[in-house]
Amino acid sequence: MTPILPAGIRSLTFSLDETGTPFLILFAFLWTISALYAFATTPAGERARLFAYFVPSALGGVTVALAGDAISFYLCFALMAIPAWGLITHARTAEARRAGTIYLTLTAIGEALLLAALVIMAVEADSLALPVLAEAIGTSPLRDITVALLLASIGLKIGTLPASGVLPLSYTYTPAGAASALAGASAKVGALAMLRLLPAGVMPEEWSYAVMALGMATAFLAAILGTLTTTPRAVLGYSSASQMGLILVAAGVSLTSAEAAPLAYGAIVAFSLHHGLAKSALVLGDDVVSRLTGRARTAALAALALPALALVGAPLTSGFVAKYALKDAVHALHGTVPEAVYALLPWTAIGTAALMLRYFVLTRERTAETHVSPRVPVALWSLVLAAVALVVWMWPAHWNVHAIESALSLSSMWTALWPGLIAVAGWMALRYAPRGARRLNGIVPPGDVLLGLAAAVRAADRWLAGRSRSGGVTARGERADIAPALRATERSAVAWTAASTLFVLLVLLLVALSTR
Amino acid sequence: MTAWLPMLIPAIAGIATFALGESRGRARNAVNLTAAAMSMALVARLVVHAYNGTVVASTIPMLPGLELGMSADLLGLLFAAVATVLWGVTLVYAIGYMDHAADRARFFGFFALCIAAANGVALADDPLSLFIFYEILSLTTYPLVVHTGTPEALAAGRKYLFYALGGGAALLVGVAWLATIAGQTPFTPGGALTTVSGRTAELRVIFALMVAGFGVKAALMPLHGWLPGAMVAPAPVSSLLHAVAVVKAGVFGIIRLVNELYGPDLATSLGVATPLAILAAVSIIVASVIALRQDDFKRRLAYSTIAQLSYITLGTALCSPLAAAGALAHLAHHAVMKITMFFTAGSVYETLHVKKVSQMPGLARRMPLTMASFAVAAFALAGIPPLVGFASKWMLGVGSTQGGSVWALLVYVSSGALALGYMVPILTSALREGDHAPARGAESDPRMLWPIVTVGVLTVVLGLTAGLPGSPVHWAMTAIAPSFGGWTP
Amino acid sequence: MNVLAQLPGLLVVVPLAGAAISFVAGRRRAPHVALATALTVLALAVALAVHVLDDGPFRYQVGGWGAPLGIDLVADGAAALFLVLTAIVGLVVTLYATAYFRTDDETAYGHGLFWTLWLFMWTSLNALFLTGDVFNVYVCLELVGISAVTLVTIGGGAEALRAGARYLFASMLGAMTYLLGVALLYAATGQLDMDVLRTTLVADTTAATGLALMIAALVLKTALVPAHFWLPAAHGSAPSPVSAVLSSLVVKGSYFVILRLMLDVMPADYLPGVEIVLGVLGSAAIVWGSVQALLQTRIKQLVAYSTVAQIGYLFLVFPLARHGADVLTLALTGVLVHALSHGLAKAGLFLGAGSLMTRFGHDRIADMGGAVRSAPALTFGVALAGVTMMGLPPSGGFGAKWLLVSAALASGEWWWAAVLVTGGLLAAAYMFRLLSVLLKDTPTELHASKGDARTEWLPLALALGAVLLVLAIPLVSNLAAASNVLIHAGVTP
Amino acid sequence: MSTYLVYTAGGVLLYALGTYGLLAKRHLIHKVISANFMGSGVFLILIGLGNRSPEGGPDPVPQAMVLTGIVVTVALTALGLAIVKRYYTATGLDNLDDEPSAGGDR
Repeated sequence: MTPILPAGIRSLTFSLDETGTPFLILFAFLWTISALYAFATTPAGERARLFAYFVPSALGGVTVALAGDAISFYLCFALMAIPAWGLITHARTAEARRAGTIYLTLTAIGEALLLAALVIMAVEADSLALPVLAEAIGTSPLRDITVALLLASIGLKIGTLPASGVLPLSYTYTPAGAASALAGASAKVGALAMLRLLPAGVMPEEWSYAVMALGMATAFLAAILGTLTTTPRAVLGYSSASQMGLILVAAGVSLTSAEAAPLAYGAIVAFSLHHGLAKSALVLGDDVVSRLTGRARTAALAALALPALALVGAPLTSGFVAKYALKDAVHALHGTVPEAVYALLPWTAIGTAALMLRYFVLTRERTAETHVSPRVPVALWSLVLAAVALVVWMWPAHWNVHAIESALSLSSMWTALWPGLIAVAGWMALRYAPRGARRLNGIVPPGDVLLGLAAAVRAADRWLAGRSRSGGVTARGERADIAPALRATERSAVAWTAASTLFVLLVLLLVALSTR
Repeated sequence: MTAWLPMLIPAIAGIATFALGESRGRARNAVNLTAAAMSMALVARLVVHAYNGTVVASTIPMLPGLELGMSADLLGLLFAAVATVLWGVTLVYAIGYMDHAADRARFFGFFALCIAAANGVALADDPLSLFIFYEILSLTTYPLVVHTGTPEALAAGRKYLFYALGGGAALLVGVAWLATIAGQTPFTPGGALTTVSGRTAELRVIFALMVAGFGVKAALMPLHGWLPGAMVAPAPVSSLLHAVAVVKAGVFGIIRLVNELYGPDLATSLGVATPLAILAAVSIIVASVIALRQDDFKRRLAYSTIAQLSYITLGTALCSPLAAAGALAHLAHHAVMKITMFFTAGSVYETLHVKKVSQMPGLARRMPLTMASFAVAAFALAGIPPLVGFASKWMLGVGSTQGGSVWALLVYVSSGALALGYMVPILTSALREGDHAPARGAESDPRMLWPIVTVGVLTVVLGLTAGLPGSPVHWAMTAIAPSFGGWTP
Repeated sequence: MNVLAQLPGLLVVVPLAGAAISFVAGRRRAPHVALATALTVLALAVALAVHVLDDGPFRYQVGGWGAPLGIDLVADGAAALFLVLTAIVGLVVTLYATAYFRTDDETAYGHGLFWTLWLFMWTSLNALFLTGDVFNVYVCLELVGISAVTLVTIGGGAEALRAGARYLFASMLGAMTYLLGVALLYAATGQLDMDVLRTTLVADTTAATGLALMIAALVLKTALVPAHFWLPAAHGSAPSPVSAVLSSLVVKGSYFVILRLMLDVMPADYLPGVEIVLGVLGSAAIVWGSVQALLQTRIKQLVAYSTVAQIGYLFLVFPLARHGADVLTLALTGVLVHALSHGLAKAGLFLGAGSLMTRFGHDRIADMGGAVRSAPALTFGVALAGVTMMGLPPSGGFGAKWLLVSAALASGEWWWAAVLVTGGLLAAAYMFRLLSVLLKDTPTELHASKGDARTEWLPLALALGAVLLVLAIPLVSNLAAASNVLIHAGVTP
Repeated sequence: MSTYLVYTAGGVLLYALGTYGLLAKRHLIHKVISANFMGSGVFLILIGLGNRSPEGGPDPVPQAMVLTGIVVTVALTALGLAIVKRYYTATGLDNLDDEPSAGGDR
């Protein structure tokens, strides 16, 4: 029997490998912190409701790093993603429900695409083991469709254009604790999927270029959308989408070049770790700030600078190392597109910096809610901040030591700094901007085109419903009743004279036939 | 003789139920439950025989040159086992559900006759015998559909009957035509028409006629119109219609037709398999999309059934061994999942008079065990591992890919996404705050609750144990293998 | 003297004697006489069937004269089948009538005559099935006709009288046409005995015209569309036991003569095109009768139009018979099974309709809701009879439909199969129009009347018989093989 | 031979007249009489047949048929008249009243 037949529970295998380890650490850390945070900040009456979804989601979110075969991976992916609906809709507001619906729809599509890809890979590899899958698909005639399915699935997970709204939607209405896990860990499963499933160095260059271009476009456009959105959480969501665009660039690199793949993988891991922690810290920070008053609030706002700077990629932060690793990876490719991407990469930091400024402003404006003791939240937040500060120095050396070394060079520090400075300058300049420009503030609701799409679907549904109703009425009205005509025909046919004449005609017919 | 018993035992129980009359409820329940237990034991014995390679069979002369035959092969036994086991579960449920209803003798009598006919369909050894039991099934189901006697039920019954009889007419012509050109053609794994395989034009028309016949019960679009309407029947009947006997008789007919009458090779070379596959694929997608838009709980489930049945048809029509086995396994798996759902629908209606998804808020707290079972079944239906639906969906997907039909795989996964789309809103609606206060005592009649929990647990257990010898997955592969020339997975 | 050889004579003499005795026995004892006669005739008919199965067809010379001067009776498989059918239906109808025509009901006009007339009609029917002489057919047909018309009017209502008058005039028209045909045939051939005609018939315009006239007349008696005009009124307004007999047996009598003339007496293509006309008219009957049945609002009219439709099936054998012995065997067996199953089911249906009308006190279908509650066995009987009408398995109707469809497909003329299938669906349509009302959940108080058990269960018994007939198809097939039609066509069983 | 033809022609004429009457005459007694016309027509033909072959004696069979036929026709006529009378008593009508134009059909 081939190993790809369904074998129920026996087909699930879990193991820890080199790729999984950093993710396991990241996921376990973030889900634990956010669980504690959520427990502390959720009113006792609502805890059961929240954790009914939180626990399975966390279980899936952590074990996905351990999944050793296609089915376990799919299971963990689903286990994390589907219950997250309950976290997003926890607030029970109409917006939260709508966000949940859109999220779940996209999740369902993403799961379907992933399953399709996994099935093809399993068939081509005649195995379920993850390490074998990516290798086997590289030489399969179904390679292109499989990679397309994978990219689409991962793209939905990490909020690539045009689904850039999915991350803001899933953070905005979620309680802070849960949101930090979603922000920090959930999208990183997409990064893990890139490492586990995408074949390295087998695709034509055009594929790679298209993916890289898409990644860059996401990075820039999400930043622009984010600066125009409404809440700090939404800003963070778009920031995540933007950063995930950069991860996609790294994935694009690995697709076509086997030599650059280790560099790209290093960049993906680095980005995941760095971004996961920093984003988690920012999400929690927003909530922590709102719980504080006075001097503590000011201190907290100041502390927000650490993860913010890390995201921008300021020197000596984790973001700096991650970005450097990415640059290295892109640099390993030659051609117009990689070179253009390479040139554009620093410019993405301007967008990130602008987002961080926007986030900072919005967070500062938040009104304080002081009814819960902030002690536990602050303590947990501090832990995450500490991790943000330290993680870069626990870098697994064999990935890309060059990145760490270059973090200490002055020239590269300048490269990292100027985009941030431009953003600050731009922000300052904005004060003197015409009123019309300022009105753009907050015109992008979290979810952007997805909201429009959802509205369109609802409208189509209403239209269909209306049409089928009116259609039914006309159909009934127009049905002609032939019964009276049939009855009348029979009545005249059985009337004596007509009927007996018919019979005589029948007789004549038979006689005529027989005497031919 | 033994081969006739799975059909005869329920038939006798049905007649006995009529004879006992309305007033002797205890005796009626005892007769039916005993018959169910006996049938289960008998089917189990036959399964053991069949696994060991002994197929119990028997024939009696019927029409000139044609015999009525029953044969307890693994393929048929799978369907018979589904019908028999779920009959037992449904009986308990129905006894609870129909506790205060009128005309129970009629209800349980026809119920047993339905199962008898389903078992007849399952074990029928040739097209004629299958056709006969198929038509009996149509007839014995009709009184159940119109059981309540309301104008709505009668209208639905009329619709059901016209679809069923129309399909039966097509099937009759197909079977008779085949008999005139090929004589007695007992089902043979891999195909029974080798002697007449040259008459391609006729064989194509016959195939189309038979598909039209089976397609009605299999609710293959556009022959599905009766199914949503038939939802007016009492819940145990809906369960029977949708999960156990009736619709499965249709897809089972298609399985027999493709694998054991024409055979995958002939069906492929005649070019009849692909159109069937496309029809099924369209049904899957269209029915799933329609299901998204239904507020009526049972109607939504009905459209889901239409989609899921076409899973089986599609898997069979792909003529790829693993897909065919997956289709057969899905026949059993879908039965377990869908019966959980219809039990739930019946239970919430009978307990709280909830009929629509939009009336469900608060239900999760009012009937937690029921809704939890439903949730498990719903996720199983959407194909979440390691639940039961995933196993067959995986097989179907892998089989499609192996057969070179990646498009079918995409249809399957899209339908999985759509299944989440129409199932989850039921759960989310039930999870909302709402009018239904938590129950003080039991959440519903225990005779309804425990069957639900049992089948709910079964969706998990069968999923976890998928692939073990005796599980539907293993069983289906063993039963399908001979049709593909001794293919081993 | 061999008793078995006397069976054809006995089958005519015994019911005739019964009729005479019942007339003098008086209204109270007449039912007992009729029952005793019915049982005896059944035994005789079964014995004849067994005898024919064992030894094949045989002739019986009435009075020992022999053809051409005397009148011969011919007992073959097909005749035996019709005789047994008549005996079974006859027995059940007699039993039913003992409840229906209650002896203490002194006001009912003419009820006392029922037994005599009915046994007399039975006599004529048996003679019709057995006779081997075309002129004797005329006599038997008229005897059947006279008793049938009288039985239709036995209730004495205006509607029944009108229907009876129409029936009588139609009967006269048919009789005279038939007689003219016989005259022409005799003018051309000088023969009246079917067996002699079979061997001596040569192409001849006068003979052909005569046969065409005879067949047309028989078509009228069988009420094939468009000559069905007298049937719905007559069968619909007669007392229910009479309707049952008329619909299930009487039309088969004239049909059996057509069958013998077309397939046995005449060489193939003797009347070219006539078999096609009969097939087309049969198809038209199936469709038109069913459609009209669907439109009826009164129960017995519905059942009567159903007969118009079901008669159509019987005529499909003629076009199919041109396609060789195999197809002929299938088709002939098919129509014989159909005649049997329709005979049983239609009698059951008419008796059931009668019981429903007695219980409800009216005949409007729309107001018969809730019958399933108060008379479940009766409703079930009607439903089962419906099943066999529709030709659904497992029922005799299914066997017939299967055989005819197979014959049509084997002949290559698949359109007859399409007609058959359409007919089944239309039958389903009109039967379920009735059933859906009976199954409706409307609480009703039905009239309780004496003889309820008999009037409730006997329709079910007949319907069950029609259903179980499917198991007897091998037997019917053997009887068909022992029929003169197939033996003379050279089919070896 | 010519005698036979005369009989036959007369018989056919009578038969046709009778057929017309049975079909077209509305009064029921007319119909009964018309049917008798038809019968007489056939009997005439049959009687003619009996004298067809001059070399042999008269053929007894047609005569037997005519006799039987007359008996049957008399019986039918009697029954017809009885029914017409009862129909008239019950409804006051002397025709079938079933033409759609008359509107009396049920």
